[in-house]
Amino acid sequence: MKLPAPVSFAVGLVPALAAGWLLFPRLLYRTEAQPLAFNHKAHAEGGMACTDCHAVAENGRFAGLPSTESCAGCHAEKGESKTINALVASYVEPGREVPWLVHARQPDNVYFPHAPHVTTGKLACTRCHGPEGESTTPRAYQVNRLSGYSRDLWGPSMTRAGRKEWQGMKMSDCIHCHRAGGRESACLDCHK
Amino acid sequence: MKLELSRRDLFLAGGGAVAGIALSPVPWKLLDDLAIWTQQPSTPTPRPAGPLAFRHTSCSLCPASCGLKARCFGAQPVGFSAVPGHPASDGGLCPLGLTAHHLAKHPFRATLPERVSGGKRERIDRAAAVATLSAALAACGKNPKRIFAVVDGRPGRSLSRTWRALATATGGLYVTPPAAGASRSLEALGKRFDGGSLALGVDFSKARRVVSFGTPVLTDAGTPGLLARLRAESRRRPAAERIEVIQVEATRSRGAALADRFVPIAPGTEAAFALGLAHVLLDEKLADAAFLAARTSGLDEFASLAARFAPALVEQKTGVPAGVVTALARDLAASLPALVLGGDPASAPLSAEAEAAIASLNLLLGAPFGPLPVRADAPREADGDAKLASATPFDALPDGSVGLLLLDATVAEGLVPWERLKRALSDGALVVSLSPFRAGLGEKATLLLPGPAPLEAMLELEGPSDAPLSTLALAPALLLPPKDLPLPEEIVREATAAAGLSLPAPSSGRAAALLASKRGRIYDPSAASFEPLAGIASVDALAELFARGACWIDDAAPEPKGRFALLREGEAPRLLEAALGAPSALPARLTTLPRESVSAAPPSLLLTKLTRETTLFTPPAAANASAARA
Amino acid sequence: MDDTLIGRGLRRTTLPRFLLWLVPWAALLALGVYAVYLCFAVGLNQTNMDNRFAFGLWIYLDLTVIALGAGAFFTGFLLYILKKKELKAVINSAVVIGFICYSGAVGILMVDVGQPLRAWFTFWHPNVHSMLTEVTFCLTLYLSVLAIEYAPLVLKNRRVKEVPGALVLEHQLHKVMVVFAGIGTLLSFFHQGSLGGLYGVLRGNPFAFRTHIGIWPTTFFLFILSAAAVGPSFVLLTTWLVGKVSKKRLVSPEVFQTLAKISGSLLLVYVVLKGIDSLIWINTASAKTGVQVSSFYAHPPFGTWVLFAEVVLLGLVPAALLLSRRVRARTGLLVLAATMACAGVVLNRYVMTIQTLALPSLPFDSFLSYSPSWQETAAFLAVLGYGVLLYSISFRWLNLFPEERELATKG
Amino acid sequence: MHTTKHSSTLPAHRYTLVVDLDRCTGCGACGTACAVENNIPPANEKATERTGTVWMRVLEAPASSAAGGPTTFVPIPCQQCDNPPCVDVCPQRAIEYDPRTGIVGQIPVRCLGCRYCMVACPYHTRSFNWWSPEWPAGMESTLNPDVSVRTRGVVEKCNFCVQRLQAARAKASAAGQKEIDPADYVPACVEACPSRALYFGDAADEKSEVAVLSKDGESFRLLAALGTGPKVFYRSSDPVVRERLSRTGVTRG
Repeated sequence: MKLPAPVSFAVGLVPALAAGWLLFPRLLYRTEAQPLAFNHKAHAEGGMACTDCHAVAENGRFAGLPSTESCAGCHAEKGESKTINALVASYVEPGREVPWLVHARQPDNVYFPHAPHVTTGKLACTRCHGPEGESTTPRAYQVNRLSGYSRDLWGPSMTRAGRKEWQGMKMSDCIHCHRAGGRESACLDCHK
Repeated sequence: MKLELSRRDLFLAGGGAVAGIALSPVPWKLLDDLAIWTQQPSTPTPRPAGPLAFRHTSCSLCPASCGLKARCFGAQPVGFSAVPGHPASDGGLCPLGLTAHHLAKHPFRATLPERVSGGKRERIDRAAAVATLSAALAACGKNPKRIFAVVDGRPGRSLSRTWRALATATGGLYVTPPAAGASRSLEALGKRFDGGSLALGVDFSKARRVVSFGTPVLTDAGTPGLLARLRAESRRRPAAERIEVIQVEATRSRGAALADRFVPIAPGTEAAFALGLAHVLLDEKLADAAFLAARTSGLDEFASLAARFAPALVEQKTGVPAGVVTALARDLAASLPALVLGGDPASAPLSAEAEAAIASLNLLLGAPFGPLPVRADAPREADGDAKLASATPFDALPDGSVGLLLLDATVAEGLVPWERLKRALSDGALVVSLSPFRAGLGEKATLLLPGPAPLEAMLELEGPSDAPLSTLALAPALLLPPKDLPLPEEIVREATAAAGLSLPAPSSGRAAALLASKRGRIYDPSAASFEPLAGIASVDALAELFARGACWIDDAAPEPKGRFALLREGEAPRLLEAALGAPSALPARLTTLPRESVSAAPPSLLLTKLTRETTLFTPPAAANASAARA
Repeated sequence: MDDTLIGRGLRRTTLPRFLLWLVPWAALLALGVYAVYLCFAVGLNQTNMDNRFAFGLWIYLDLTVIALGAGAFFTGFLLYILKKKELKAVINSAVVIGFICYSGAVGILMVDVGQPLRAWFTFWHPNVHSMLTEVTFCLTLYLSVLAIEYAPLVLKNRRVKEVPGALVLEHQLHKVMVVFAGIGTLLSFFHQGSLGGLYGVLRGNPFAFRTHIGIWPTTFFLFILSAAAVGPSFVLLTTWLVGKVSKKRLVSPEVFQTLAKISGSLLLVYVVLKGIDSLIWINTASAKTGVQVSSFYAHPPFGTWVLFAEVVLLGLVPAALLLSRRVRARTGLLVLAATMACAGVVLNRYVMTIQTLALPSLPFDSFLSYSPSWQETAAFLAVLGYGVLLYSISFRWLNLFPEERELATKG
Repeated sequence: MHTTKHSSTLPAHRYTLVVDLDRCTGCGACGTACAVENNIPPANEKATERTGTVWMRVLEAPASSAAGGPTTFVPIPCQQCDNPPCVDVCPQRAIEYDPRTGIVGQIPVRCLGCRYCMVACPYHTRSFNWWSPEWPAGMESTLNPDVSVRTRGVVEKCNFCVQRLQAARAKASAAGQKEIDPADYVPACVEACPSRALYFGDAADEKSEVAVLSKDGESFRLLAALGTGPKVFYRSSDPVVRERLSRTGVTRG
């Protein structure tokens, strides 16, 4: 019996589609675990603002993630929870910094100043970072095996279709927002 | 029923696969990722080691002791800028200082004691270092041909007291190298003061003519860039206020190339040239008569010496046309205040006679107290009851006599040449260096006890001895030394004890001594302001200021009473003989990095940018080769 | 196998002798491949180029081979568009030579850039103002056109023909060849021109900078014209050389006549325009930048003799020779004239690349010298080795000269 | 802040460097500070003055008169031309002229290393990375985190320490100001020069030191005749120096 042409075609098409849509993302990204099960929501419900830990300094530099020292300001001793015990035992007591895997970390040649966006532009943190502050456990960190950068730069969807504004931090996303606001920029505004 | 698979089916399936892949994210996502992948740095990706902060300290690489403003991320300095208004440097920095933070990571850095035996270099532990040193210390003093000598590149520090005590305990010598820059000329002049030795400094801002016999005044001496800056600023002023630099030198050095006038001269005939200028000044009655009458003695004797150096003879000796000699002398007399500086111990040393002639010339021009002000040394700890050896000049180190040589970390090879040191050593001598680098004298040592690298320890830094006013900084450390670094001072102390000798406890009374003097003002770099020292409440407050990078500067010293001798006792015949002698060989023309020769540390590897990637400077290898030839 | 690959009625040397002939060229290619490997693995520090002499032998080579390879597009243009039927005798050979020249140039260009993996960014983020963008686009596209023009030759091979569909494809390709010839001509005009524009737009270099006509400097047009002029000469030269080496009559003498006439007339036009351009340049360069043109020629070895050699000795003279019927009648003289014409363009490309870079620019600069490293030279020679290999193989197994069989049976 | 304002309301800045040749002693501090600030690697063993990566090159111009006379040292960074010959030649837009600052930016990650811009620049202020950048072990910790390190095979040049401008803008933003404090934006070379031969500022501000200095009779520009419009000015009190250095180099004698 001869196979009808569409069937032969489909024999190639279907596995290729499956590989491309299902297997490829798994191959492209590697998942890494965060060092501590940090609970953003608990901190936020405790009345803390994002900037209490992630502040823009007077010199305009964004402090990024808080140092172990600032964590120790509240969590100097063990006892409250398993996570805090781990924090104290592994980082506070030996005086080490927590090796967080930063979802939003940009490539080395990118210069992103928070001050113009947050202080001058009055953008809410969630505008670019999404509802990170509501998370109870840190999202798994996914790293692109080819580029070595966080998956968040591309966004969760492989096609980037229908993504929310805060999903994706590619240069085109920056440019899109800047253009939409009529804000001119030069390469060296955001590259170093 | 049998399934027949034809080539057509394969083609179709292949086509389907291609279509499937094309319709999946694979090609497009890969294209994007590959684009990013091609931009991947195969290079270090510098990340801040903490929040940005600025910290102040002083540079210890050369005697200029410039103020440093360090840009630090966390504990890591990533760059320096100069401190405008700083009493020691007033906003200048040289390439060496700008890269001082690299030195702790220099490829020549040593962090463990090393011993050279049988031509082989090996790392040893602390105990072995102590044992080696104590055996050598114990052997000292027994044989007069195998004495102990310690060379201290920065005398007057608290640590210097330890070295002096060690020299006393072993019956050895405490040796101090010559200071860089114009110090020799100033010493020669100071010795002629009848009230005893007088310390003088150089104040370029008070001079209109600077005659330099090879001192690199524009490039490499004193505060970086100071004279160049003063000269350029004076060019915008009326002609009568302009500063001119006249370089008298055998080769067209960098300083000569930058000078307003370059007078090429036969090498070794500087004394004749200086006496020729003196001749014209006296012959034409151009010398500063008031100064001569009030402040000098022995004019007649000197005049009869100078009378022999008519410009025609000077032309014959030095190769400088008589007209140039006359014109220069007239110009100097017409543009007072003027000052004359001799050679530089590090790059172009002059004979004692040439320095003597230059001292006399300065007197004829009335340079002292104006461009050559009196200065006092920074307050030091009093010796008190401690029996401490006094300093032996490096030149006076006897040949073939040293069995144990200790080279402090501050000793620069440019001022203490290894060839000269070798002459002083007896056979089988142990040469101990405290340099943190396996380079320069540290490389020559047979026992290397590496200490903290620059910026890794607090240092007492006095400004250069030819500065118009003395300065002092207790410069705080910016970096932490390696965790297991055995401190060389401790090793020496242990070895001394093991050899059965005793040393006074280490002292750190410099701040107290300074405070007690009540002299001068202190500059706080973070506030950019001066405060009188008398206003500081306590030693702790002073120490805290120093820990923030402060720098003390002395008050101007009052003009002393007394006279300078135009010639010292019995000096005339020697001077005459030297000035009439034959010229010496032409020195090699090198342009080393500024201050490279007076720095105890090797230059940062980054300075290969200047030595290899520009033609401005002689590469170190070539400089070493030609220094060896000379 | 070998016998069945050789075209019917064509006589070729024995396989061992053929392989022996290939050996030195393959060795040259292998050495070049090693040099290229060094440049990729160790970096471009393997070359003697530097920050001041940032272009060197390779760019010069690219400019030269692309000018000489112009025979491909121009013969195609003459044959398919202007219907010069006699040129059918050399079109196949011209296409192969064009393909060799262009692929060699693109290959060397990929070695010459510091980050070849990013070279495709030019397509993604093109700067439309850059002559190099124009070069890159046209060169890549034209290389594809050449590959398409090459394809029918392969498809017509005796054995390939047996593959089902090959002949059909060949026939289809043949039908659209006129379209490709047109596209090829257009693309070639642009990239030959933009290669000239490469230097003509250098506003910072009064020696290279030229008056613009529209958006293009005059060198844009001069490069097109000079390439079109020497293309036929180079086809003539290679055809003659292949005939000599293979000891065969490949084309009838009329073909040489036609090529020479076309080359000579275009060369004459080129020389006249080049002369006019030089006069304009001499009069405007100094007016604009205060530089007397004579000072460009005051830095030996680049004296005014260069200009003389370029315009008269290797321009006007070969043009006159090629246009003279009596010269054309004698093959020796004809070949000499074609060689001179090619040499003139080779010199022009040399001057544009090397003299432009060697002349001092800042007031305290001195005249710069540069000599290529062995790696650069080896990569250069590899293009020659590759060219001879590909041409030899094509000559042996493909039918490069349609008249050859006829001439062989006749004579 | 520029990035948050419409372009039409932006005042144009013209960052300008003035070099006082009377003051330069050729000490190399500017180039050293530049290399430290911009993470330029130490010279490769085989590097020469023609293959090195140097953003701020100091050249020794011949003596100002035939009789010798003082040597002039000429520090030459990228001249930041207003009519740059390099921008248009780049095939993939790795060079950009920022009309708001006048800075000619080179983006190394976009660069394919064709070196056409180096050929186009008459000032020879660009460097190609002929070697991979290498630091001795441990020395990477001294690198400046505000500047990314370039890889082998790309072209780089001075950009007036634009990272310092970025930092100054961020600082102004954090303080709620629209304009930067001029004291916050000083390139490393200017900050380092011990004889204060370098002046830097915004020449769009008529009262600024650079605006005044660059306009007086002692200032000139290199190769001004080419019409590139550099924003690096040189000045000398010596008319001979001015005349000699404003010539085009191809002119002999």
